[in-house]
Amino acid sequence: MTKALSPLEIYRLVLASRLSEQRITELSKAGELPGHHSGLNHESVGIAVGSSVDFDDCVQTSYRSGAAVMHARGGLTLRELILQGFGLLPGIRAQHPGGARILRSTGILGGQVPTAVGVALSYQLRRKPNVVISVFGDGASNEGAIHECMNIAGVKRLPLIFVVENNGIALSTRGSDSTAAKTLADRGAGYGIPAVTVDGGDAMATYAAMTAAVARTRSGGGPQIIEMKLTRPGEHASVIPDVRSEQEVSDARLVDAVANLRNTLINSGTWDAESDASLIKEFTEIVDAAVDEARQRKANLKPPTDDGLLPEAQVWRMAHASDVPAALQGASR
Amino acid sequence: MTKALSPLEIYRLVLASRLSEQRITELSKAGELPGHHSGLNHESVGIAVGSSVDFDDCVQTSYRSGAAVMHARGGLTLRELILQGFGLLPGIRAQHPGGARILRSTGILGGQVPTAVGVALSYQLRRKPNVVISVFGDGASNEGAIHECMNIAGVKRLPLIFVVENNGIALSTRGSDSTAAKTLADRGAGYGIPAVTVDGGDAMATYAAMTAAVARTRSGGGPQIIEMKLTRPGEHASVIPDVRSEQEVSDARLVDAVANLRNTLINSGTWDAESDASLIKEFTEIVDAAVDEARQRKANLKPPTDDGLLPEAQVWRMAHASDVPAALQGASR
Amino acid sequence: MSTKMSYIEAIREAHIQEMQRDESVLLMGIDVGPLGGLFGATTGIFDKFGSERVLEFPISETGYIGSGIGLAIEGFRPIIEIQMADFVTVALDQVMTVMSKEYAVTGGANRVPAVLRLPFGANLTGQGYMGGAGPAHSQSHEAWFCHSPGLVVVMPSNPADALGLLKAAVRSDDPVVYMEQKGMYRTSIGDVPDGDHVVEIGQAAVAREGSDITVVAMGAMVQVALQLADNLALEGISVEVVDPRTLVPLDEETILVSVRKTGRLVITHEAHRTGGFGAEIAAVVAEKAHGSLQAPVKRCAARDVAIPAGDAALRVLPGLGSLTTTVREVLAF
Amino acid sequence: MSTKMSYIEAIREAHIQEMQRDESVLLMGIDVGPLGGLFGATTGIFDKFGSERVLEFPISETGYIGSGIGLAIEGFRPIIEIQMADFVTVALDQVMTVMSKEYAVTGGANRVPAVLRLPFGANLTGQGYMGGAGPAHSQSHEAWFCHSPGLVVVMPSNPADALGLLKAAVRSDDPVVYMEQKGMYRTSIGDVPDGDHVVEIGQAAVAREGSDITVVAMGAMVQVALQLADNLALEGISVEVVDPRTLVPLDEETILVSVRKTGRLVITHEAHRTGGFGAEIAAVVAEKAHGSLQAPVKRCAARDVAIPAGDAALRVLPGLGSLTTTVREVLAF
Repeated sequence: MTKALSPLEIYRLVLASRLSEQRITELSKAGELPGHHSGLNHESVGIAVGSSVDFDDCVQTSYRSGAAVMHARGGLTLRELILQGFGLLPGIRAQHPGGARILRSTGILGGQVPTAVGVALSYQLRRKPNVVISVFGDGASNEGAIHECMNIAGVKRLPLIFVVENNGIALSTRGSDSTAAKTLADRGAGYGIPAVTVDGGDAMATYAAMTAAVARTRSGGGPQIIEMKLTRPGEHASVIPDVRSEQEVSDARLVDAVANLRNTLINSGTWDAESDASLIKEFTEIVDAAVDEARQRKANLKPPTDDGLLPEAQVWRMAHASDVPAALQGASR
Repeated sequence: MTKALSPLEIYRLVLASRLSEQRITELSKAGELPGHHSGLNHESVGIAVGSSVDFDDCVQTSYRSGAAVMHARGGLTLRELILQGFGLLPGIRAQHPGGARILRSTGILGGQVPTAVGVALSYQLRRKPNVVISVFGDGASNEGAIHECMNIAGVKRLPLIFVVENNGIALSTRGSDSTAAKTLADRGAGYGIPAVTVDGGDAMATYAAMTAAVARTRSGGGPQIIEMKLTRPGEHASVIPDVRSEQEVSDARLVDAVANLRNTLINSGTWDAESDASLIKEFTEIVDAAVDEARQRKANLKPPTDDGLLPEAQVWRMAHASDVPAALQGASR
Repeated sequence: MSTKMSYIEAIREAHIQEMQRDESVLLMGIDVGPLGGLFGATTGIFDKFGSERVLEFPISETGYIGSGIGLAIEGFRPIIEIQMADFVTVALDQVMTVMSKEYAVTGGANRVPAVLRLPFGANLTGQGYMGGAGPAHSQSHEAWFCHSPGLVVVMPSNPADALGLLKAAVRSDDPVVYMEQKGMYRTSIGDVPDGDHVVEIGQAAVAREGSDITVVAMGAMVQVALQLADNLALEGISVEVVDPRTLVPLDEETILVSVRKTGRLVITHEAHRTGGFGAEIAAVVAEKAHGSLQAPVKRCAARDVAIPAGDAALRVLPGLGSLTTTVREVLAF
Repeated sequence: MSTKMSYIEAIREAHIQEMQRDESVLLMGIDVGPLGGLFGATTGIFDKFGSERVLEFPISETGYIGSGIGLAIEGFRPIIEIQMADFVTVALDQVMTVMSKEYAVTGGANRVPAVLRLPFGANLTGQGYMGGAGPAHSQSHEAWFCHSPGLVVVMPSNPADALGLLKAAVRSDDPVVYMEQKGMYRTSIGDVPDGDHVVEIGQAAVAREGSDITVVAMGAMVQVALQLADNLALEGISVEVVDPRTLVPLDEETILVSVRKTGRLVITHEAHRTGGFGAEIAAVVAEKAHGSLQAPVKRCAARDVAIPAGDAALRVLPGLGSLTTTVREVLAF
């Protein structure tokens, strides 16, 4: 059982996520890093998900909150978040390799979710007291794959929690142009799954909702849908222009779970501006050092030069778990 | 505008559909006709749909209620229903050719529905005062394609009515093993679409629901979902065994829209047993004669003998609307 | 020692043997429970192994194929039955993006030891349901899977191989697309070795030795090629029939040895000609046996048009007539 | 008279010309409105033609491709943009079962004059986003469509053909899969004829005349082949480069004329080798130019493994190095 985190602990996690995302986003916009789907303002989801699960649970991450999930779970330190942003760690940015405990997204929206259903089914068949959490966006939720998965989870009462990270816009398509549903939680009844909508601007609310949901599902309560409403303060990805009006973007920026929690903590006397400044300084130094480290390591990488001349047997080994078939052994190309 | 039909007129339609379906089902079970997905007990859906639309509206039929739809619309007489059952008319059984006003199903559940969305969109773009009705089963409703279609119809407010023919079982899979939703109408809220559940055992109720729905959608009310609850009195198709218990099957047979309407008419004094017997005799004679005609015509058909030797140019013409490309002209195979 | 059984009985027997041998082997699909599958391939399996080894799903191919991937990642070995190969088109993302790439993309962290059973093709005798099932129930699209790296693709042409290849597929650590020719289910009957008969993946069979011409035949066309060989033997023409059995990885050597011996090659499969796997075989031979070819390589395959319903299918599918013509053309060169 | 433009500008210009010429031409897709598409291929189209000619959809590829089919049946000529070719895998049923077969299955009653635009491939220079987009954002699976009768498949390799083939595709009464190589969007710049420049479907181009060896190159490999021809010319070797431009229906004659002249053939494409369309071309040549071949036919293509993310893609994709090696091998034979 994960231990309950205090508001200050949650704050440290969302703040660290914020600072790493901010830096990666800036470097991507500056062209030093490739296109990045920024997780800014999505930290409250990733931290809530990552800090409400046990080691043997499974989380399927999305491209925005994935880094925060891994940070909260202790899978990646702040330094490693930066290295991962540079593609130097196996992780979300490097095509998500890793064990089953973190499931990759495939790059095709919704297509990853059926795998999570299967993992949840494996827990059910083996009577393991674990849960699977699949995180995806409001955009993905309109894919048919999600419908099939929610329906299967409902009818089989799987230990699976769907977290819909609803930031109100999919690339350039606003939520109001994507669905006429009042909330995405309204989809739950169609699958016989309890569903709620939570304010993603309140990191303690997302954390409370996730820990309660995990407890309920872990104790045999079946699947759930948690819609987290938040906003996207910038463009879809750093290489793609934002079509929203200035007003829309500035409205989006007002919803800031990190600032909200900071204010709550300071107003309640648990925290003060001085401590905050020193924590930000501490984290920023880690980020700065990690960026320096990453730049050095990247400079030392050699680009590939073999230009498509891999032998068949090596290609087979890259693609298959089974032994190289006799016919390919010794074949050059 | 279609004229309103009296209960007796509805009765004549469901009765004729019943008698033709009964005969086709028997002939298929006896092996004279190929496997048939019987429309028995589904007449109330097809007749309601077919008799509530105008000529320029579009209906996408399902494999069970399709024949009844065409009968109610005047597209096929009782004689023609039998000929179609023998594969002698272009129609549902002969891979559904025909104009756009009746849209085929593709043979892959749910995959036909996006086409109906497109037709509805064409009506909207052209400001035509027409509606599209897409009929599919409870089984198909769990396919992702249906989710996407309902959501698109909702957000674009298309003139499209989804009729879910819910007979409680998909091949051998019972509704309770297919979804945990209480009703399939519960899916409407997830798409912002009004949805109702109607008793398919009551042919006047299905007719009333469909005519009301068509009127609402035609006058700009947007899409709707109508779930028609009915039962399947026999196996999924005549070549496939039924896995249900005797009790389940006899329960299913109790829900009989034709018998229910007959009793209502007789009890209300609108109709009597003698007239009923004579109507059944009249229809049965038409069916008998049509079966004789079909058998004769079938006997005179020649089987193909050319064994895969069609020339390329002919194959191209079978598959493409465009002219045969120069490269294929004159090519033998 | 061997036992006579039909193609479909051999498939069923392979399930039983492997599910008894290894309790991580599961059967998944639609109607695979008490009914034993749409075609009865798994009749009795549910009674023998129960609902924790035989998992039934609603009609949601994306959802349940993907569930199989998740189960496989977690160490199960699911056999995933698709009702007809044609229906996998609604779920190809799961096969092409997830199943095929999971091993490579996770850098070997996740294996997907799943089998995807695809009942494909028509009954080339033109008899019965499978001879007239129309464009969306008769297809042979193995070539799509052969062009999706990461998948193994096998296609048994007789009961012994049906059993032995399915057993090998279950034991493979890579995902295997198992193409079972549904037209042969009850028409192909033969001796199946008793005991643990495993046909190694990647090994072609010389179905009949000969010296004048090589016919590489796939699936149901193997039987047709053997018939052709019998017929031509009466004229003193010696036909060698090679059955690849595994398409990916292809046993090129067995094909090349045969072509180097006979100097002439015809390739035949039930799939459409353009872009069919016959093209790959022709390309391999054109590269690696160039010096041995005494005549053009010809293909005998389905015409490039949707398979018509009913007997008209014979106008576009390959058969003994068209194969004989093609072989004579190559012999006459 | 001509105008210099990039590949992506030529695609945009073709939209404008055709949408101005014929008001039944629509643009459909995700983010094709104010944003102008994920890659900006349709920037400005929405401003020019408005929301009744440019239809935006939620992320539901099955739903909106199918909507395009319905619109096409009703007489519109939709250009359906998919954000990346890889994403069409979630909607292949619409392409393979509905779009391709509608004409044949309805006996010619329904035509589907739709264009499916698929941005495919990687940036073979290895530079920028499209050089490192990973396994689900870099694929080239034109071969799947070439093996689905009823579809026309085109692949332009330069701006003039990009414009001319898109205009021809819009005017085709058959569905056209338009494979646009997204790595060339901004790197391929060339002269595009002014006026109504239509490149007829089914006509290959001899991109460079030569006499010692034929290289049939597709998409981005055409440019690589021309570079190779320049390089080898310095050694006195004369390379002919043939660009099929249309894959289905293939202009066999232009290829055969070239091979009969040079006696040697290398085929190159960015798609994976096994089962790629290069196999079909090799098979056609092995059948129809057997007597002219003085050397084995070789293919230079992507290795059969998921395309790695980042620079590692160059380890498996074809390029100038591997093409040069392959051509020298065939010349040395």
